[in-house]
Amino acid sequence: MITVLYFASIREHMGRGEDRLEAARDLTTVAALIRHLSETDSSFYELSQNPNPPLISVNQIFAETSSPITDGDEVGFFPPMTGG
Amino acid sequence: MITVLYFASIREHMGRGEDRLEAARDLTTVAALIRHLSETDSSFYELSQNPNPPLISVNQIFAETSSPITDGDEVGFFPPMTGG
Amino acid sequence: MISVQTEDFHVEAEYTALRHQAGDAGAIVLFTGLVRELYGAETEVSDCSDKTQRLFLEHYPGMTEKQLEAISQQASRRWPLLGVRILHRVGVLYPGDQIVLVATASRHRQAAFESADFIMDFLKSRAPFWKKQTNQSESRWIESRESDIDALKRWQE
Amino acid sequence: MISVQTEDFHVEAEYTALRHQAGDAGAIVLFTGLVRELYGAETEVSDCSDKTQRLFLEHYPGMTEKQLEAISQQASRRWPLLGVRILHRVGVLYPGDQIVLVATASRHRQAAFESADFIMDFLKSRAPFWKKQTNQSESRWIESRESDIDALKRWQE
Repeated sequence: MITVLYFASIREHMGRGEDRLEAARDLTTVAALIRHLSETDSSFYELSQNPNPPLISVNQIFAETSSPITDGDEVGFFPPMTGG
Repeated sequence: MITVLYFASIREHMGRGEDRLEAARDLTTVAALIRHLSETDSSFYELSQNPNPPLISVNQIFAETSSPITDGDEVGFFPPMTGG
Repeated sequence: MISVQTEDFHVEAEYTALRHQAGDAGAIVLFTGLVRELYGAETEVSDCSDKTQRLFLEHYPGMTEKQLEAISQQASRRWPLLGVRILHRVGVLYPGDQIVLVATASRHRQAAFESADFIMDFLKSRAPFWKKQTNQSESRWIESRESDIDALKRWQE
Repeated sequence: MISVQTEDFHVEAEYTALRHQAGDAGAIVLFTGLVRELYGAETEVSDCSDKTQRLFLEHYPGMTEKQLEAISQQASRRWPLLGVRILHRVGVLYPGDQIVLVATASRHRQAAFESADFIMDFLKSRAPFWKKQTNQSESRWIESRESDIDALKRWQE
């Protein structure tokens, strides 16, 4: 199982905060996950077409599209941060 | 009357915090005051020979030896400051 | 120490705790961030309808604490600190409310000033918090400021 | 606001007063300086007999207030500040005691950080205060630090 979390404006755009996906043999990188979500979800497809794509975390650490993922991982998608 | 104030290590060196001098026609600059005090007071003479001479204020504003002084002025002599 | 909480905080309590923890500190720098009525109004001239009525602060529980801890440790490696405190509020806040507190203690003032400044810069752009502002007419997510991203560059050697 | 006093101060009271005075401030930076046990011990390794037993803070009444006011006004010309507070204690102080408080409020954090830092640098070398340290064996006037004089140069354009 891979847990996908959405935050802030991206959570609102997706209309939900979380997706859970069965781990699959071809879901080995963030890029593959993005491809999979874009194919199966039109809201996610729109996100992925944005000139400023979401920031990414894997297991609560900043990640890149090339970062590997594996069964049990938690992947976050979120806009630039505005704390403080 | 010219009021001369000494602070901190300079006050201790002079053994007093204050001198009052009659204003005189030739006491028109800080340099003249320093010359006068050096001639009349051996402790002040020692100060004036120090490679790091005291800092100077006239009427509570930082001054130079060339700064003018006049009757009623308050002249301060003190070491480098160590506040904060 | 790191805290993420909905409750307000007391500057004196945080200051006193740090002061006692910090041993022979000579300098404490304490920063607080407050909710402003006017956001993004860099020009000081702004439509009154743009006044903040409330702010909603969302975060990524778990990752936030990890990031704040990492920022705190980075600061402690870079400066000889005797204490670090980071406290960030989340949830609904109103104009004038306290949002964030960063406090650092050191023997000398320069380390305390620089490290608090550094922590705030990293916190702004590196900790997963997002602000949504509600004014009279709408609610919208506040966009990150270019100047906050630029601020990070100051710390790169 | 400027104060020179023998009494201790309360960080919360000073912070709250500034916060209310400062209108739509988004950032408050508060600095406090504390009496250390070890002075001038830049190396962290120091003879224990050198421990401060007490500190005597002398100043030039009248000139001190003038200088602090001038420093405060300089800071306000240089940064868009919504409030400035400078409070300095004089008289006899003991290790751990609070000596000085500087607090600044601004819309954005950078102005608050920089101006508090600036005020402390100018205060250290430009306000007529002198510290005399008493340890186990002697009393001596603390010498000004080279680094404090160098610190001033940062602010010259």
